[in-house]
Amino acid sequence: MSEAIAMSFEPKIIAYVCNWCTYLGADLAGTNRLEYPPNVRILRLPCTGRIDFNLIVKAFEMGADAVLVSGCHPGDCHYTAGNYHARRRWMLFRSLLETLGIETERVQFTWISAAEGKKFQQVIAEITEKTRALGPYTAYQGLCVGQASACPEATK
Amino acid sequence: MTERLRQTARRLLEEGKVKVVIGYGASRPSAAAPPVFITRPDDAGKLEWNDRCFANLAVYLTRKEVKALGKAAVVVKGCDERALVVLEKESQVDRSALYVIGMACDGVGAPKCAGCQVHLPRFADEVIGEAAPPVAAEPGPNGLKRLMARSPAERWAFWNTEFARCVKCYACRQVCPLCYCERCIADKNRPVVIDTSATPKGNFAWHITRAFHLAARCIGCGECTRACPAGIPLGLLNQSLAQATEAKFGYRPGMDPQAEPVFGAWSPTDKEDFIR
Amino acid sequence: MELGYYPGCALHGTSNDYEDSVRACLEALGVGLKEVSDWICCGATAAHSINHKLSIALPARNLALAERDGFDEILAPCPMCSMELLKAADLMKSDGALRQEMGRIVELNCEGRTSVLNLIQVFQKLGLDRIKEAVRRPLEGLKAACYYGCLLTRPPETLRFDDCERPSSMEAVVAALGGATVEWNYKTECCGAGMTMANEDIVLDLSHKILTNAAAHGANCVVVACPMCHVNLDMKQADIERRYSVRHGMTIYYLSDLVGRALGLSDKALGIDRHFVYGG
Amino acid sequence: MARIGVFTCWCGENIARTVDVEQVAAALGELPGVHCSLHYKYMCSEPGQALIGEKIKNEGLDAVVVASCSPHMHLRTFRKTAAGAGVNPYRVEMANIREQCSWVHHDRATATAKAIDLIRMSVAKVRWDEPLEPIKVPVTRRALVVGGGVAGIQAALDIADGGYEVVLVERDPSIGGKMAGLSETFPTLDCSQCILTPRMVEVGQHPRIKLYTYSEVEQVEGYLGNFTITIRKKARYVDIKSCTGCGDCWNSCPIKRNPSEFDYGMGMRPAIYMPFPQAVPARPVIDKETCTRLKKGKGCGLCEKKCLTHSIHFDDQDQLVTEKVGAVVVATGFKLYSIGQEQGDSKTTGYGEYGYGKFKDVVTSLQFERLLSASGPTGGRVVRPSDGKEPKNVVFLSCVGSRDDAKGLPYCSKICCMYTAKHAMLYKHKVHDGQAHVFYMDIRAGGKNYEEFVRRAIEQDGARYYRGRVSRIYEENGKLMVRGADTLAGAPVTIEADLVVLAAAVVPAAGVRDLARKLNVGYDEYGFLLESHPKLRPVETSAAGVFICGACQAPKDIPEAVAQASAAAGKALIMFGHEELTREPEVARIDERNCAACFTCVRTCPYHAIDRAELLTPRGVFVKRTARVNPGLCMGCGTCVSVCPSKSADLAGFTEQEIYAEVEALV
Repeated sequence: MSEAIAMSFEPKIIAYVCNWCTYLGADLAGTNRLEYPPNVRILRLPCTGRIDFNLIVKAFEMGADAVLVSGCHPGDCHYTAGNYHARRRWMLFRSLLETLGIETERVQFTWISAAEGKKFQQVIAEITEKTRALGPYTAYQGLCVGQASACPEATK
Repeated sequence: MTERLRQTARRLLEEGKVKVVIGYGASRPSAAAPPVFITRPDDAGKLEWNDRCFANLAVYLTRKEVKALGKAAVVVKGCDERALVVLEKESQVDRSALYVIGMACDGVGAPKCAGCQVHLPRFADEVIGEAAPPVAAEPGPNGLKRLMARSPAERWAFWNTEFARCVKCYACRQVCPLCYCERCIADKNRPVVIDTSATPKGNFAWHITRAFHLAARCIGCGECTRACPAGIPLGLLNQSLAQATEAKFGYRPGMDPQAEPVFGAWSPTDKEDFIR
Repeated sequence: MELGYYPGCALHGTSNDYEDSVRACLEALGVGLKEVSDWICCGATAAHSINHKLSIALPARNLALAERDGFDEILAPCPMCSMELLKAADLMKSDGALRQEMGRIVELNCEGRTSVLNLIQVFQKLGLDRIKEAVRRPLEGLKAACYYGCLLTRPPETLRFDDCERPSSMEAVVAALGGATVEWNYKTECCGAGMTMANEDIVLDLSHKILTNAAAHGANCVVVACPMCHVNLDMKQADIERRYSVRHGMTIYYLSDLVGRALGLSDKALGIDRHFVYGG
Repeated sequence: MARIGVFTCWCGENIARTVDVEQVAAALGELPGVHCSLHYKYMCSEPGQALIGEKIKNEGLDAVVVASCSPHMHLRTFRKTAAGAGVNPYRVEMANIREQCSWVHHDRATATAKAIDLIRMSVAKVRWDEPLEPIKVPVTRRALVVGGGVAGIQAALDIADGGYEVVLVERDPSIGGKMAGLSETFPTLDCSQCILTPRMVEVGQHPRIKLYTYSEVEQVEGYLGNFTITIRKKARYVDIKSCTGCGDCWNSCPIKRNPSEFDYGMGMRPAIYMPFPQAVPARPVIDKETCTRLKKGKGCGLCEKKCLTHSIHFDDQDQLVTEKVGAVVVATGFKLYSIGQEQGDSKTTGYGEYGYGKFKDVVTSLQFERLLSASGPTGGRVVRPSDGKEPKNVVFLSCVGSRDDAKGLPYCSKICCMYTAKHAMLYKHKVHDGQAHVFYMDIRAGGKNYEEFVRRAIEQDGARYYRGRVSRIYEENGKLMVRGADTLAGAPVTIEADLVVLAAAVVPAAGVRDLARKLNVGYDEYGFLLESHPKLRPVETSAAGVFICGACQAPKDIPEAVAQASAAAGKALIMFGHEELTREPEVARIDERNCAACFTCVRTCPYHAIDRAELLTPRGVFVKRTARVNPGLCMGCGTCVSVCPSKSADLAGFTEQEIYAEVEALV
């Protein structure tokens, strides 16, 4: 990854976040005007429990260079146990990704509470720089050249 | 043992205890024994038992057509029986409405018996044959260890070449006793979660989903690997997940009927080091 | 049996009677004491009131010396010394960075493996029934008020010895010697400790209360296991009696004195004759 | 094809300063399905909302995307606006281009590009948003009140006076709780029995209050508006309908010497007893631990012989009764921190050094209340439990267990300073030549007339206050030597006391954690129940339809407990004001034809909202087994959707189709 490309490459990162903690943490970063790189697109879901492993695969299929999955700290879940279920899922899913040779550094899991605006800013800055260093995820995107979209009617 | 199996089958059918006995039939010397569904007592003679009885007959118990035949008896080896334990835990099989004929198995050959842990069925209604001397579970060519020794990029390349041969025939799904969904997620189109075409993208999506749907469930009976016409070592994915499940949750699917399944339950003390 | 021995400044100084008593009674029980070679001051209040690091380095060096001498157990009869040594030992075991730093300062490596015993623990280690058998002159007529003072059982999380509010380990020893003990309320009250020189009035007031309460509960002597308590209760007793115009006449024994007497040793050997209040 | 309207807001210049709103509106206008895309300075203002309404009507829109601030701010507002103009409120989405875009990115070009991306995501989602109708849930207009203390009584009376039936469940043989045991109450010194007993009688006689005493909540099923409560009526061995409360039984009972729970051991009671004279119901109960007949199964039975109305039945058994209610008010109150060594399940080490339990004359504040109380075991005479003499010096210790991180609990129990001052005052009124000594850290007297009350105790009644803690209490020739410090005088102080009263910390009542688990209500590390918002929703909980009031939520005095009780009653009455309750429709649902009935979702659901069910043909013929969501219970977390292998489960508002559309929009 030559230096020049690395500098001009703007990684595309999708963030699946839970509505009650991390989304509010992101809002708090906003109200405190904590600037962070614009490479992340946040997708709001009711709970980390709702974040399905297929969504992570679909994100890479759609050309994401990294995926962030974030929600309430264990014990804080608005629905008592969503994040606990999710944690179990990721513990096993991550070992499947490793077996397949998918770059697990491009999938990041964090807990960010509604009060951690600062942490949200740091996580976004970190994941952007790390992904910029990793470069575009051409390996996975190579699989998907010219494929039909998941929702036929959603013509571009 | 074959003779005793036939007598048992005839007795069960004559006494009307079961409506059908699911067992193995005759086959050419090198071919795998096909499944047979005996409904008349005097057909019991068609049942066979030899070292070509690879198939995991538990897969037929969840099929509508077999259920329509009424109460069934099924011939199981030790490894097949673990599938019954998982199926019962997932409410697919009512153990009280099933007569299990356990066969003392001394192995039907690698790769299926490579890591065999259960030679003698433990929960069968009747066991035919004595406890065979434990087959030396020789570790066999541990593909997974060799695969994991390689670098991620090499592994990625390995699976790219393997999945390139996948034609999406879904044999791996049809032969798996634990894949019993009416309409599989692969057949959904609003939205299309898994691209249906046999392209690299579609194949990766399908095999990731198939492997993860069996996470903490797969009992390692090896049928998927055996059934894949393209010879893709699918079992490696399930094996790596099985190892991870045991390492992280100390759970081995299908071994203990009382143990609580991994997914669906949670614990505040699950240990992990990658979530910051 | 051979035991490492850390006398501390008191036992080689103003309270050498305590050392004689400890050596004599342990010798009679077949326990040899071997001083930790080249031991230094444990720091006591002087150190930990001005510099935390100093108050660890001093005992750490003593522990390192004990380790070098190969003792895995040492007796420190003075409660202040045993408390400082135990505190340092805990820190050496738990705080790696501190261990390295102390190693550099005292130029000796100290892992804090040595366990530090006070006098009562040594008797418990020998076994009270063994001591009971060795008794030749049971202490009839003795009605002792066992006085623990402030440091023998505190701070509880470091000492981990007896119940810091209502201790009873000395009573058990005295009972094994055939003596009687009284239930009284000033077991763990302060005697004025280091104020002996700095502010005598406090010592006189507090020690007076202790002696009064002991007498009120029918004690005919007070038993201690700490050189400083002995100094305040014994040496200062005359001043107390003058100040409060009262007659205490309370004999103050070290626990080792009573053990020695019960084993038949003479008062001279035990250094009892050198006490200020000594009825003979 | 959807007819979508995109409305981009300037938010004054919060958005417009870094996001080119014209370019955004223009770009969005070209998206297929977007029929109108405009921008306006203040979308959430009156004219802004009117603009949306007008565009919906003129352009015939059926879906709306508002690109402005966070949905947590105005999603509800814009959904109401759209609904007003005929668009289903759940086909309204918001793109957060302020907090998550204009406020955090300052480069105009990238901020504008990101804003467009975010709005394209919302448009893709809204295109697939299904119209949803709020879920209607019938309401059983009856309330359950757990706990018959002053808070429970107040809540029950308010709801009953509001015209609805109340089921009041009290664990002890009589209602009245801790307040019934008090002497007089601060700051007005009016006698607690005089102000509480009439309310207790009112509860006993209220036509719409069904009173279950000596009973506990065994099980709770159901959900908001439709709870099924199983109540265990403990065997009382006395038929309270036929019994007249004449007292022949408890006067004749030979087993006299049992420590009375109501008097906290200060007085004794027979095996068959009525807790206190003003009890409601004024009926006795037999204690099966001490009654020889019940212990041995035969013998004695004197009370049965004496009873003219034959109301005593030794063969009485616990009974399980079910009640259907729509709302639950928890008012289980408090108990005192146990000062001795054993601390039950908490990890504190107690206060052995105060000698509580070892010295008879060291008592807790509630025990002292019984000594002060006219209906108490000593008829209101303050005496030493050891020798019955009148104490001339009484020492009161504040903060025993409270505000103590090392050995006790870190929080302040709020009411002890006030009742300690009251104790000192009442003691002086009863023992004129007596002297009260109080050890305190800080006086907390923040209520109405509270500070004046404490000043009176000090200035008029001569209570001596020492600012410091007590280190040890020991007994010396019949006297209790209390050794403490007087930090203001800078000297240690020792008081020869005849009696010592410990103001122990307030902790939740025993068993509240089990009750909380049954009701799906959270609780903190001490067992106090968790309100859903400390300031804005103090009497509501995370479990819809379950309210809390009184000391079960946190230590508080009678005025606050009563005020919270009325607040909780108010919340219940709001619920009962509607025929039906509406719930957010964003709940899960299961395609029952496709469900493989593996029931992993049933195990996963934290709210037990998914049951095992059977799919039947319209004529009731069994087709297959399936999982089924109870829309009343489902809170919409969606965990079931991701654990469902065949994706038969889906979550309205965040369906698979909607979410994948959003991801797709990001190519």
